[in-house]
Amino acid sequence: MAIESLLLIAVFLPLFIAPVVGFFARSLSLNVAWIGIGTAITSASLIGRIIKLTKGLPFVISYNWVPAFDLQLSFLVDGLSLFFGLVITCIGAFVLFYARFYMSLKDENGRFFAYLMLFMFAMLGTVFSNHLLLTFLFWELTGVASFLLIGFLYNKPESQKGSLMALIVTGTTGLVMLLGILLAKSVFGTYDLSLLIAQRDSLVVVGALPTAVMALMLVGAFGKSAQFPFHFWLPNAMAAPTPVSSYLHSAAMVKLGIFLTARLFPIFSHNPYWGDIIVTVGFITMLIGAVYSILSHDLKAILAYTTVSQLGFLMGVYGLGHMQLLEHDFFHILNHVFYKASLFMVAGIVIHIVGTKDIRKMGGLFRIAPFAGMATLFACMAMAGLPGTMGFISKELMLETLLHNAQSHGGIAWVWVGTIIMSAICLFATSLRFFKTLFMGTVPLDLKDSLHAPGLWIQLPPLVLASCLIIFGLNPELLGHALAGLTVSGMHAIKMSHLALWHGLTTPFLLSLTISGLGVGLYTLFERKHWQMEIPKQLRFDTAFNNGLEGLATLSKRLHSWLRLDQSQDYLGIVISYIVLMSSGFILYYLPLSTIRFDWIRLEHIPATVIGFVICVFSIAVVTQKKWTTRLIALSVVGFFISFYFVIYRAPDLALTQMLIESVSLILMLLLLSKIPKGMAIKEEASVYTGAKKRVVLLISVLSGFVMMIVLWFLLSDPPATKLGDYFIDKTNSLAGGSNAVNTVVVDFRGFDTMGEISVLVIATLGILGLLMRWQGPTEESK
Amino acid sequence: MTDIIASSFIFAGALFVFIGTLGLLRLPDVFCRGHALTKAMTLGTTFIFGGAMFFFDHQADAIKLFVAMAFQFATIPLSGHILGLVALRKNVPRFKHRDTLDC
Amino acid sequence: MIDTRVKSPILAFFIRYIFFFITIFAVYIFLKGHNAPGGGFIAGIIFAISLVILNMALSADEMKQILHYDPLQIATTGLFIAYGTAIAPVFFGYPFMLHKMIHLHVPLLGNLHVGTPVLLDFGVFLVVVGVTTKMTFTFSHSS
Amino acid sequence: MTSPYICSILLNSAAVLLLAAILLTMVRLIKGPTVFDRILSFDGIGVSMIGLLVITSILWNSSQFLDAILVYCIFGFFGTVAFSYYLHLTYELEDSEEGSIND
Repeated sequence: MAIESLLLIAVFLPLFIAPVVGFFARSLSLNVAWIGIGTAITSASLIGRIIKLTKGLPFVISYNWVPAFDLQLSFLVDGLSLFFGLVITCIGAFVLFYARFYMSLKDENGRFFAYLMLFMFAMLGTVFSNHLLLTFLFWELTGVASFLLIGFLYNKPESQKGSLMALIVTGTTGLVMLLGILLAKSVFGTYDLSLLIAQRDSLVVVGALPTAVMALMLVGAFGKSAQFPFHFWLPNAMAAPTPVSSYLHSAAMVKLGIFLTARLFPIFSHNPYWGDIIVTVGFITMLIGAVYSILSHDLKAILAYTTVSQLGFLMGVYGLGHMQLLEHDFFHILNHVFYKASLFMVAGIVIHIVGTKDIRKMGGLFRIAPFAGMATLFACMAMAGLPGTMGFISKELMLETLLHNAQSHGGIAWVWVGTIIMSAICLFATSLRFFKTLFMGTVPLDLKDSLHAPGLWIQLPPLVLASCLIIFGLNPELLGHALAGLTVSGMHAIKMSHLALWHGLTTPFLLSLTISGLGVGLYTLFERKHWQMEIPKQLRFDTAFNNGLEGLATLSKRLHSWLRLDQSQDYLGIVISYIVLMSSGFILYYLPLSTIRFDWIRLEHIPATVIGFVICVFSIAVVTQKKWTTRLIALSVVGFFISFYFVIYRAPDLALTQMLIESVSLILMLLLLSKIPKGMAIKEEASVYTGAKKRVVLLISVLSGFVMMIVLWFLLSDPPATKLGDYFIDKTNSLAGGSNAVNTVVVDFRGFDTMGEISVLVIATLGILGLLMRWQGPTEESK
Repeated sequence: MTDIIASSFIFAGALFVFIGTLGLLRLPDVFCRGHALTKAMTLGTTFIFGGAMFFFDHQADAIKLFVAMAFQFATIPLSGHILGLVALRKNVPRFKHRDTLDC
Repeated sequence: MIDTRVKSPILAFFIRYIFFFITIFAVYIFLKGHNAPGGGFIAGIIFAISLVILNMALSADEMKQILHYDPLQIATTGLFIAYGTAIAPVFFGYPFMLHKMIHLHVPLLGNLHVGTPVLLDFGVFLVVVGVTTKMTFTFSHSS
Repeated sequence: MTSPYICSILLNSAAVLLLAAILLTMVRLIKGPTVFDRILSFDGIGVSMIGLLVITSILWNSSQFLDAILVYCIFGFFGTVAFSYYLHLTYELEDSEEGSIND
């Protein structure tokens, strides 16, 4: 089959399966996961087939979606997207398998697996999309899917707060990215990524505007990958069920930022600020994540902070941009994916066994869950970077580049070497702590009886993932060959350097030895303190974020009480006075009063002025009368005369409509008034307006009338040259086949608006009925 | 010639409506005013519509006017009746001629 | 449901003829809408007014018996018709909301120029009738 | 005296009469002690407006406004009936009018 259909099936399959999963949830309940696993595996195999077909050459597929905004549904198939596609689908299969045994029967599984499918579709879409706007679309779709998944247990308050925070942060950074995309369109002239990558040498990337584009896009990436200023949403997203954490918040969604930086690398790598921004943000995040992971005690929070620090590390990979590092960037990413996904899965198992999330209350679980223990051992070794695992190789490579970079540039580069060493130490200590307290030592007394062994199947996925770490760690060449096929033009050199476990007694190796020694020291130091430390209050960004939200609410309440507006009419006063000020300001500033001419007044205007005078008399009556019925009568008389106006100006349609609207609103008002209980009616009449407020309202109304008069004078003194109506009148017969322009406009020319209006009409009625149903209350009580 | 008769009809109709309004002003209570106004208006509109029918040569317009006349002829008394009925049921204060009966 | 009718035999007698007359007038306005002042919206309101006047003279259940659909259903069918006429041309390959005029020669009435805009107008007509009557009835019946 | 000249005199004078009728009804509308007087005057204004409309459409010799005339009739009748229906639902004597009846 052609590559196009293969790719389209691979990407859109999860979207079609999502409703199917939802539909079968009632009958199959948990087994619906197998459908999910099936789709994940088919997508993965399709992507594998595409890899074989394209043999590493980039391939673009595009269909016209909205030619007006030159928005194409276009997909780019190259090494980077294929690699990420594989990661998403394979890890997806593992997570779904794990979720099959993790979720209980009473959960709403249909909804859960449907959201997971939706998420997989969104991820595949983002990864393969070639059109920047399309990337943004899928980017936000992942944000929505993560919101739905984090907030899956919607009755728990912390999952509500967590999902809201995740949505707001990723959403706003996504919007900033959209700004960047639009700016990119105006600066580079196209949305098409493959085009941009192809012309990367000729593109002028240095200068204010391109740097602005780069910075805005990077903010989007930082937001999604929980980098420094936006890192606080990831630990709060841990309120999601564990399969979600292991899939979204370790392997897939948070990697989007890394993917975007990798995608933009060939375009912006010549920009001088590219390296500085990414490296600073990345390494600061790495340090913060590592330090926080030591200080926090919730099982999943520890893992979340280690993810944050590892993401910082990966950002650094693309920030430094050394050929040597970039060659094996996929290796670094895979390393993190494997060990973090398995650690999260193990955490899920442990929380199921033990019941609490606090790491200090756990211990000695190896006997109960041996396989999970093995998986944690391998994963922690990789996290710590012990030799024999992928983690070791990736740390070695980074250390080498940093040392080489530091010798050549000096100064700031030494700071980065320092940060990476410190974060490596903290990571080492956390992984040691994670494995030791969880699986070694004695089972705490209060847990002794309540322990129950987890099933065998649930421990399988973490074990498989963790063992990959060791297999590829011992002989990286295996992975090297597989990844060689996925070269990305502009980033990977053609000849891949040799990946080896053992590089001899180089300085990085000595460094990693000292790191592990210091790590053990740090662990014992904290052990003696019985882990009492907490993350310092002021450093907690998420509490600051939440206080910010509540602060907004209290601010608006205080503003409301300061303005002392209790009745809704007072707001009307503010709105109208604003309009009056704005229009009078505009007139005084722009339109010289001299242009007003009065030569357009002619004899036949007399009847209109008479009617106008009568209308004024009755409108004053409407305002001054006390009883409602008299006001209503005066109002309908005003309606009468206004429709007579339309007759004078030869507009029969308008006269008809005005008169009928008058009658319908009259009957509705009357019926509504008959509903108001007697007591309320009298109180209402008395409190119309008294004293100072009356004068203010009078002033505002007089002013607005005066300003409107002036506006009309300007309009009448030089009427606009061409009128819209002429177009419709002379076109109505030829195009719409009816000679009544008013009706053809309503039904044919602007039929779309009519459809909108009638749906609004029905929706408004439903709203009103809703209010009415609830409103029955007072009439009954007051009777 | 027919134009003159027609416009005189319309003038008569307008006159009747005017007299009805005078009644509305002068008469003491709701029922007398309703009584005067309804009768005068029915007659007035019939005359106006009758007169107007001669001016429109196109047959459809004349029929429309006739229909309007018939509608008005039926509904004005009806609305007067309903108003009087509701006023009666709500026993709105009525005019009692003082000097002949009691004081 | 409290009986809110105005109990007067004259009204009861006349109300049917008035309702009948206004309905014919509404249909007339609706049909001539395309070429002369009129149209679905105006006809809808006129018909709604006739229903409201009828409602004043008849009690709730008599009204239900006359108008045996819930007014909101009328509104939604109107919506459905309007959306249907808008989407139908897409199935025939024409652009969205393209109106088709049919010129047929009916022996009795001479040649008729009927078109899909009338259907859209009819949708609007039903929506307006449904919405207005629904609100007026909920007000008057629920007291 | 050519006939069209007489016609326009008659028609214009009828229009003036109707306008006077409207102004007089307005006096009752503003002064009217009870609400029912105001409804009556509303009906009166409605009818005279219809008369005016007929005369204007004759003077302009355009048949466009005949539907408007019919709709005016409907609104006149409907308004009165709606008001009386409303009063039928809610009117209580104690919030009756301030003016004495025999003014």
